[in-house]
Parts: sequence; C-alpha cells; structure tokens
Amino acid sequence: MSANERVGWMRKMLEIRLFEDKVQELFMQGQIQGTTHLCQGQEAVSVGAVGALDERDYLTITYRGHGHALAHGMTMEAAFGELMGRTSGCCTGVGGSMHLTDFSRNLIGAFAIIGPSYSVGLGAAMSAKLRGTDAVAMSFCGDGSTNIGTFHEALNMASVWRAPIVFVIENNLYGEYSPLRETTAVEDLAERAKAHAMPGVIVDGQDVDAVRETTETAIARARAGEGPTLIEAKTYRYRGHSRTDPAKYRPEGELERWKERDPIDLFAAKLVAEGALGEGDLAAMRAQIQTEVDAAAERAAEAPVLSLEETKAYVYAS
Amino acid sequence: MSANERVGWMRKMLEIRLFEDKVQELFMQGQIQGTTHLCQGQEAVSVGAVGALDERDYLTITYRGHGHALAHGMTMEAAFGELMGRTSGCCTGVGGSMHLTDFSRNLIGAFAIIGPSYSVGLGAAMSAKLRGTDAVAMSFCGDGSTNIGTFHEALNMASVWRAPIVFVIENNLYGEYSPLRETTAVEDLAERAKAHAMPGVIVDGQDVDAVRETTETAIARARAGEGPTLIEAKTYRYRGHSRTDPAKYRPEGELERWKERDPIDLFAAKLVAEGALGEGDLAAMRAQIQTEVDAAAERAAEAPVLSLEETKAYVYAS
Amino acid sequence: MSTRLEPQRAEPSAGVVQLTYREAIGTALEHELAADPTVLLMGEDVATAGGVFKTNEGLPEKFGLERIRNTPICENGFLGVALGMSVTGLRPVVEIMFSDFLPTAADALVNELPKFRFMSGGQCTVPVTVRSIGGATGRFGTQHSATGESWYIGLPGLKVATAATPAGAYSVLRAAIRDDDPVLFFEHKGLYGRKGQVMLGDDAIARIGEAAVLREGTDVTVVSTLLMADRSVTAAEALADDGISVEVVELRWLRPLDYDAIVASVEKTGRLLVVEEQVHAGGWGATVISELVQRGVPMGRPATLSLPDDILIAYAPELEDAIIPSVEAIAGQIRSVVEG
Amino acid sequence: MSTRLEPQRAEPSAGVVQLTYREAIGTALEHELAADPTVLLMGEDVATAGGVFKTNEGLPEKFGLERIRNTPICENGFLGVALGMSVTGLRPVVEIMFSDFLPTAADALVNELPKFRFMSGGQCTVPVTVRSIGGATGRFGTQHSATGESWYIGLPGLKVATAATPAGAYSVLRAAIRDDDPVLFFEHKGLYGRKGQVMLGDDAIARIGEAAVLREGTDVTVVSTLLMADRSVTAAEALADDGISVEVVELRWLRPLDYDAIVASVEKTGRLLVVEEQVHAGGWGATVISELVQRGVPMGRPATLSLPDDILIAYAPELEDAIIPSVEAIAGQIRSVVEG
Ligand SMILES: Cc1ncc(C[n+]2csc(CCOP(=O)(O)OP(=O)(O)O)c2C)c(N)n1
Ligand SMILES: Cc1ncc(C[n+]2csc(CCOP(=O)(O)OP(=O)(O)O)c2C)c(N)n1
Ligand SMILES: [Mg+2]
Ligand SMILES: [Mg+2]
Repeated sequence: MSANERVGWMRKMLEIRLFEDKVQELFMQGQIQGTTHLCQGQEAVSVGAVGALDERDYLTITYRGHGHALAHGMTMEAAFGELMGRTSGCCTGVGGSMHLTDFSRNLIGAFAIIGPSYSVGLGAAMSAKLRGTDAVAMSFCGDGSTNIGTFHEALNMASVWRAPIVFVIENNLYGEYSPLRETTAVEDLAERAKAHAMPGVIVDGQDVDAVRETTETAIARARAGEGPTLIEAKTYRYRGHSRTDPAKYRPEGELERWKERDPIDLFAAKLVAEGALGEGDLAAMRAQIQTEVDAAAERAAEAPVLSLEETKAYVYAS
Repeated sequence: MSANERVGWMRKMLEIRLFEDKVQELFMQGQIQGTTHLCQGQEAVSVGAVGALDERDYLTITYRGHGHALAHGMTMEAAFGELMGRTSGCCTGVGGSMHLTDFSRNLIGAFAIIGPSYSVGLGAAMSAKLRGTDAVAMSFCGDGSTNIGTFHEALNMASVWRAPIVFVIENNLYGEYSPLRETTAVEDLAERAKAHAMPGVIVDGQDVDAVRETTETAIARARAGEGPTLIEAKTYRYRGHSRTDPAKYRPEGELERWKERDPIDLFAAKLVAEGALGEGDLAAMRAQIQTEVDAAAERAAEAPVLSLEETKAYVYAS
Repeated sequence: MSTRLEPQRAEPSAGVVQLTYREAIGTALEHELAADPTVLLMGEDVATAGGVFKTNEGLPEKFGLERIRNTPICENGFLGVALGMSVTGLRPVVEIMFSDFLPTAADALVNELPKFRFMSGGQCTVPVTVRSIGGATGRFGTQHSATGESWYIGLPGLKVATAATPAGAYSVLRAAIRDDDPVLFFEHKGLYGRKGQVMLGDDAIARIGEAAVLREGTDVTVVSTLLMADRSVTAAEALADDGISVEVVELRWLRPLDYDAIVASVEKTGRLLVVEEQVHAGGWGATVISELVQRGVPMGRPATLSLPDDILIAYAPELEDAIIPSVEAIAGQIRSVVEG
Repeated sequence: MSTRLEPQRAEPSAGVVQLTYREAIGTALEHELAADPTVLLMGEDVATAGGVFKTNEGLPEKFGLERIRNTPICENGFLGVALGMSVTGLRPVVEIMFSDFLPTAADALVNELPKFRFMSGGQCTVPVTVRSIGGATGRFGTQHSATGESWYIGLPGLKVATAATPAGAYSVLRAAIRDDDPVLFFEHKGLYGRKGQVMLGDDAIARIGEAAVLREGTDVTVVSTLLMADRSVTAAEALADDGISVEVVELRWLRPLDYDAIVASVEKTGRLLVVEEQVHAGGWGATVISELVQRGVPMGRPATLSLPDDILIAYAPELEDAIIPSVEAIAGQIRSVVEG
C-alpha cells in the first residue's frame, strides 16, 4: 500500500470522527432530530473494510452507518443533509440518520431494523454472480445482531450457494445496553461461521492495516468464486448506543482502556514512525478537516425540505 | 436397562410402525383427510429419546410427531381419533395429524410451522427452572428446520440461560423434497451447536439403545443445571415427505440401503441374540399389536365430531 | 465470467386455450421467464417435482436451476435475498408456499420491500413478486388454511393481487412480475384444479388495479376474491333460475383497489354483498364498505358473508366445511339481501 | 431446588395519584409483578437503565433479574419462549420495543399465540401479554414510527388493546396481564410524557373490551386511539369555545371491539368521525364504519381522518408533521363533519 494511500485512510478516519462529533453538536442544537447512532472508536473498521471494495462491488450497512457511508465516498454534505432531513441529503431527507444509501455507487442498503443487512447483501452478491459480473458484496452488522435468526439464514444460504460476499461483524461489545456475554453464547463471534462451513476470521478492529488486509483476502476469495467469509472485527463504541444513552452500564475504566487503543491515534503514531506523516501534519490535517466538516454542515443546512407532493413519488415506481 | 424394559421399546417401535402403516391405509379410504407426515424408519429416535423422559418433563414435537406422541404414551385411539377429526382425538379432532398434543402429560406442542418447536420448548424449560422444579424439556425438529433462524435463536438463548433442555434434530436427510446437502452448509448438524457454545452430539438414529443412552446423558446434564445439549440423530424416512409425495427424487437404492438398517429389525435381532426374545415371540408380538392397532382405529372412528358451538369454546379462555 | 441466466426466448404463443388454474400459473411463469432473462423463481422445492403445488412443472428443464432456485427453509432470509436481487438488476419471483408462512417473512414483507424505495428517496425500484398459496377446504388445519389476503393491504409501497380464475391467474401474475413495485400475489389451493378458457400472450396482461366482472347482473353486486368469487359465480348461476340477477365483481387487486368498478356495479344494482374467506375485522371487505359509505354510494344496507369472528379453522372436515362459506350459504345470503 | 420467583408481595396502594403515561405503565407492571409471582417481564434491555423507554425504572431492583429478564435480539425466538412459559404456569409480559418490530415476531404472534389453545382442543391457556411501543412524531423515520395497532385485529384467539391516557394505561395493562388469553397491548411513544390522574388499585383494573368516553358531547362522535385520541380531546376542547360539542370515544380494545359504546354515542350525536394514526385500508376504523353501517345506525355520512394512503412516514420533521394528523387538522375535520 502506498504511503499516500494510507495517509488517505488517516484523513478518512479523522473525517468520520469529526463528522460524528459534529452530529452530536448539531443534535444538541436541534438541527438534527430523532435519533442517531454514532461510531466514534470504530473508524478503522469502516475505513479498512469498505476501502477495500471496488467501484462495482455492493455494500449494505446499518443504522450505525455514517462511518461506512463516508468511507465509501459519500460526501459529508450528503450525509449531513440526510441527517438534517433536507434535499441536500443522499435520500433527500426522507431516510434520516439510519438510512444512508447511495445506489449510484452501490451502497444499496442501510438497515434500521436488525436482520436484513446480510440477506439483502447476499441478494446483491447472488445477483452479481447470476448476471455474470465478478462484483462482490460486503455486508455489515453488529455483535448483538448475530443473535437474530436472519443472520444465520443468510450465512447458510451464502455458504450453500458459494456466494461472492464478505460478512463483517463489528463487535463493539454491546448490543444497545447489553454486554455481549449477557446475550450471546460465544465470545468470539467468528465461531458462528462454523455452523455454516464458512471461514471465520477475527481481526483487530482498531488496526486499520489489519482490517484492510483481512478484508482484501476475503474479497479476493469471494471474487475468485471460492465463497463467503465471516470477519469479526473487535472494536468499541465510545458513545452510548444512541443519542439518549449515557452508557452508564459500562464498567469503570473500560472506555478509557479502549481509548488507549484509539484507532486514529494508533495509526497516526504508525504513520509518523514510518515518516509518512510529520508531527505537525496531523494537527494541520485535523484543522483542515474540521473546516471541511463545518463547511459541509453549513452547505447541507441551506437546502430546503422536500415537499410532500415530491415525496409521494417515492412510494411507488409505477 | 432390564430386558423387559427393552422388550417394551420393541413393542413401542412396532406399534409406531404399524400405526403409521394404518394411517396410510385409512388415508386411502378417506377416513383421514388433508395431509400426514409419517415416520416409518425413524421409530428408534422417538422411542429412544422420548422414552428417556420423566413424567414431569416437557416435550415439544412437530407435524411428523405420531411416533413421539405414541412413544410418550398417547393411546393409539387418541392419536387415530385426532387424525380422523373426531372427539376421540387428543385435541377432540380440531388439531389433526400435525398437532398431537397432551397437556395433561406435558406434551405441550406439536408444530405444523417450522421454527417454534425449539423456542416453545425452551420456554417450558425456563419455566420449570424459574418455578424451582427440576423438570427438563426435550424438543424435536428435522434437519431442514435447522436452516430457519428461530432454530439458532433458541439455541443461543438456551445456552446463555443454561436452560434445562435437550434439543433433538432428526436428520432424515431430506427437508421435503430437498436433500440436506442442497440446502444446508454443514453435513453434520451437531456442528451447529458450536455457534452457541453448546455440546453437539451425533447418534445413530437406527439404534434405539444408542439413542436412549445419548439422551439420558443429555437429560442428566440438563437436570443437573449444566445446560442444554444438541443431539443429531442420523435416520431416514421410508415414505415421502407427506401423503402426496412419491419421493421420486431419491437416488436408486438409497431406500433399500437404509432398510437394511431398519431400526426394528436391528433391535429385534439384538434382543433375540440376547435371548430376551425368542424367534417366535416377534411374529406373535407383531400380530398382537396389529390387532390392537385395528381395534384402536375402529374405536376412534366411532366417536362423533365436535359441534361448532363446542369448538368455539376453544378460541378464548375468557 | 458469463451470465448464468438463460438467453431471451421467443415471444410466447398467443391465443385462447383451456387451462387449469394450476397450469395458468405455470404458463404465466414460463412466459415471463422466457420474455426476460432477469426473471427468476425462488422458494422451497420450487424446482423439484414441479413444486409443492405442482405449478412449476417443466420450468427447471426450460430455464435451469439457477433461475428456478430451491432455497433452504428460511422465508425471511430468502425474501431479503430477493430484495437485494431486485435492486441490482434481477426480477425475482418468490414462492412462500402456504400463506400462513408469510408471517415468518413479515419483517422483509412489511418493513423492507414496501419501504425500500421510499426510504432511499426514490433511488431504486423493487420488482419483487411474492407468490403465496392460501385458503381453506384442503383439511390442512388451523395453521395451513389462511388466505392471508388482507394481512398486508395497509402498506403503501406494496401492491396486493389475487386471482379466482385461470384467465385471471395468467393475466394478473404476468402483470405482477412485470411491475416495478413489490407485488404480493395470492393463489388459492382450492382452485388449482379449476379449468377455464385462458387468453394467452402479452395482450392478456392485466392492467394493475383492475377488477373483473365475472358475471353481469342487475339485482345485487357481490364483491369477492379467490375461492369465494368462484363460489359466488356458482351461486349466481343457481339463483338465475329463480330470476335473481347477480353481478359478481372479482377484486383482483386489493391494493390498489378498484373502487370505480365496485361503485359502477353498485350504482346499477343498488345492493352490495361482500363475500370473503377471512374474518371481517381488518379485511378488504370492511375497507370497501367504509369507502363506499364515505362516498355516499346509494345501496341500502350492505351485507357481508365472512368467516365467523369467534372461531378458527379446525381440521375436522365437517367443522372446516361449516366454517368456510359454501355455495349454498352464499346463495342464501344473496337471496336475503335481494329479498331484504 | 427452590423457586427463583420473588414471593408474593402486599396489595398495591390504591387511591388516585398524578402520573405520567410512562409512570402509569411502570406502576401497572409493578403492581402485577407484586400481585403474582408467576408474572415476569422479558425483552431487549428491559432490565437495564429502566428499559429503552424508561418504563421499567426500579423493577429489576424490586423483582430481580430472573423476573425482569433481558433477552438477546431475537423477537420471534423470545416470543416463542414466552408462549412455552405461558402454558407451563408463568404469565410472561413481553416487550417488543418498537411496534415496527412486531413483524419480526409475526410467526409466533399470528400463527402460534392466538391459535395455540384452539388447536389443542382447549387443553391450555396462553396468558402472554405483548407490550409494544408504536407511533410517530419522534422523528424516528419510516421504520420506527408505525402504531401497528390494526395489523393483528383479524386474529380470533388474540386480544388487542391500546391506551391514550395514564389512567387507561394503568387500567388496561393490568387487565391484559391478568387475562388468560394472549393480549397485544400498544403504547404510544409520543404519550410517555403526558400527565394525568390515575386511579390505582385492583378496582381500577379495566373490563376487557370496554371503550372509554374521554369527553362527552352531543354534536359528533370522534372514535380514536392512542395519540390521536389525545389530540382529539385537545381539538374538542378548542371547539367547545365555538359551541361545537364533541364526544371523544377511545377504543381501548380493538379486539374485542366495543361497538355498543360507539353505537350509543353515535345514536346520541348522529355523526361519526374516525381519527386514526394509520392508513384507513385494513384498519379498525374501516371495520367500525362497516359494522355500524351493517347495523343500520343512523349517522349521515361517516368521515375519517387517517394517514394518507399514498405516502409513508418520512424522517424530515416537516414531512412527518405534515403526514400525522395534527390537533388543527382534527379540529378542522370535526368542524366540517358538524357543519356538513
Ligand atoms: C429486529 C430489531 N430488534 C431490535 C431493534 C432495536 N435495536 C437497535 S440497535 C440494537 C442493538 C444492536 O446491537 P449490535 O448488533 O451490537 O449493533 P451496534 O448497535 O452495537 O452497532 C437494537 C436492539 C432493532 N432495530 N431491530
Ligand atoms: C416456516 C415454514 N416453512 C415451510 C414449511 C413447509 N414444510 C413443512 S415440512 C418441511 C420440511 C422440513 O424438513 P425437516 O426439518 O428435515 O423435517 P422432516 O419433514 O424431514 O421431518 C417444509 C419445508 C413449514 N411448515 N413452515
Ligand atoms: Mg454492538
Ligand atoms: Mg428431514
């Protein structure tokens, strides 16, 4: 991987971090309403995994999908606009925070209800295969979502059909307020691949290089027609589950311990050590991205809200 | 196990075999309508597993449940009556072939739709645990039913809650018309226990002694509070999936090969070799049971059909 | 890598033929599969032994096992798969064997298919057809006898269709598959053996939302679907001898619903009877009556013949027969509506 | 081995207090948990931080984590578990967080709970209460805003309840938990903060099926539920100044449905308006109008105010507000009904 490219990952991780911080701020100001599910702390998974996809590949994500959408190249303005419910949004504001999609770039689903991210992604993978392309699909879900039946239904079908798909579990240790171990029989979710005769791989979700490498291998396998892979990325969310959650249920010091392995800090140190970034570059980069974030939010906010009449055209195609 | 007891298993397996044959006959005569799912060839699983339960234990089965119901002590008259839709039936004829239950003896569910057999059985197990009894539950499903999500949902909860339950998969190699390998990622379904940190055990479903021994171990484990077990019994159904299925999709000779390991013949030979049964006893036993089967069917047929008014009392309890 | 989808085939033979309802379904599938290589059929055992209801005879041989695809038992999962296929260039037809199984796939059916295009801001279309086989009279008992026809009529974004005749089955199913929106299409297992004249070819493809007048009459309008529409026609024929002239309107689409056809008929007959194989609460029948009343259509007091609200479908054949409206029961109800 | 269920506790304090709708739910749960050691509450995060909607504050401390039980994310699975518990001596209350998630558990909810007792020939009872929180106005978007209140009203064997006030929430939820049949109870997330006088104690427990007259009037009957009933009362108050006397009937039970209460009110006012936070097709509103018309209740032309049939609930706050009937919209509709 070229130094430039990896510096690009750094920029993207910072962009996601500052975007999510800004969302929190806009929420407090009432510019964003309803609910949001932020991903600070999980940036290396989005950037490492999504970045490994080709343009022709398909992607499905979840309500905690801002990071994936930005990593996939969605502009911050389109993302902010969607969260603000304005026509500047990727879905012209009808979808909201939980539904960041961009069909023009094959980001074909962001799911607010748990389950279909994997089955719908599998549909895209099978479609690519049946249409004779060599596109693959990548689908995300969280640790808690591995307990709903559709997760296993999708894994079984993908394995039986040798589908070109990469399943990624972002194990951030909590499903809403519940720690993984209180709801889930296994600690390593990659184990669940065994029930479906599929390779299951664990990767350090705080290490963007590791995530990138692991997903590239899985994508290559899928593209070669050798079938699906289940990747478990061990990571952590800094914020509560959603806007209203102070996350008091977390043990003393857990958050702090994870912040010691902050994916952005880890990667920054690496790049500096490698000489790809100078000490000063980072601060400059952060400052520049902050300006971009603020500008994007402002541009997004200037757009109008769609009219009810226009919205009705979205219900039926014919 | 006393010789007498094991001769009892022999009688029970024969009873199930002859009962199912009679059902086929009554179907042709129009005395039984709709559909039936017969279990000839799988008798050792019903008798070996269900026989290991105590009176206080709970049992959930499926539409292919005649064998389990009879093994659990349901009278043939009550079973025939239900298939005939008469008040002599265990559910007074409103349930039919797919719903043989007897709540007075803790046979609390026979499921026509795939999925809930395991989750409902788990509910009974948790209920027993919470009420401070040491009863356990045993729940059945087929190989194809391990592909529906609820199967995994139940296994995960059972493992997390250390529930006193024994899950039995009757792997008869087909789900409806589809061979296991065409719909299912793994060949040994016991593997699926790994996804839920639960012991998974394979047993020869044609060997009633083996089935009995394996289930006793699992029941003991459950009763001791050590949690659930998943048992896969490898077996085979001689008939098609249901009444209308001639099972043409089966490879040449497969049926014949399995009949060479007929559970009744295998066990008969064993009992004779052990001297528990004399050569002649078997024919006599079969003849006597045939008489009982025919008599039970006749008695069941004499009962009336429930009136619509009486039936309405079943809809709501209050 | 090359496509696994069979190449386009010749335009299907047009003209009128005699087919069973079952054959009409199979022919509609065949013609759409032939017309468009992106159409495929998925479901449990759809490719084996002609499918569980023998509607798919010959399709695997003609179109291959990639396009006529058996699935594992996981309705919610494979309906999600169909959704993913539909937004990436394919037009899946999904068979959910018994309509009673639709609830096992209800998350995909209620929350995803109808809403997917909307939530995306109109970025995609969702050309999924769900075939589901419902209805009683087969002695299948409490969990295998629902028509399910009204369970999903309250979902903007979804279209809901049915068919009571072989001609309707061919015509409506082809329209459903061609439509760019998700369509839930109900078949009735009690009708598969029914024979009828079927107009084949593209000209026969139904217009979305259009009801069919199965029999013209002047004294009373019977609005119905599926087996009840079939039985209503038989009842109407019997009553003709007694000089009672019955118009039978078959609602082939429950969403969108053809109020104009109903209104036109009721304005002619002045009387309305709804016959449905479902309880009245929450069904299309109540919706039709409510709409007509709100429109102020003159019709005296509308009547209904539905499943009793205080019972479920039992296995015992005598009980099932007592619960499902018979031709005689329908005739009796028509008579009492007409004779007031 | 000894029971994990907390021993019986003292009879709850009776009397009238001021509570929020949220507190009323929690108090009803507490009183039933206290009254009967076989009652338990299950669902995702019900025992953590007071539950996702903070209705369960203090319950884990009082009754322990065996009876206030967090579940994995698997609605269909744990509703099946509740069914198994209910036929073996327990009375589970299951929380299905957002009503939009009910379809993920629809197999258990449609095919098992309502039919289980029937199919068994009356061998068992199924005392399961499903609490589900629905409704719009929270800017939760297309997949988290449905009331879902009419999705399951066509299922004999099931009872369906709702509440629009704190008093109703306490009274109806306690009745649901005590009932021996499966009851689906809907709460509205837009009402949790609403305050009101609540009569506590066993005497306050609702009678199954009974509607409530939230406000008496003589000019028009508004039949409604949940947030729409709350808004209808506000609209009625506003209209009172203009001399329009509105009677607001809250349908606390959608199955069984209290037709007598509606008929009595409409016979008095001669006018009917149905206000519902759902599309009209397939809903209780259409069912009510159809039933009244069939009974020949004199009421001129009934009117409805429902969600538009040609749109889904969008995230954008301005759009959501335009889609959900406001107090002003309701008042306007009442006015046009009264002024003809
Ligand atoms: C079917 C369903 N049940 C419950 C919810 C509510 N819910 C939203 S997110 C969530 C937790 C998911 O946890 P996890 O899969 O670990 O993802 P994370 O939020 O940690 O990214 C739950 C229970 C839902 N959206 N869908
Ligand atoms: C949810 C659901 N989908 C489909 C069916 C139709 N069906 C009934 S039995 C069956 C096959 C089940 O196979 P398996 O689990 O191996 O059990 P077996 O019949 O072999 O005993 C199917 C698909 C059903 N009853 N429920
Ligand atoms: Mg998580
Ligand atoms: Mg099988």
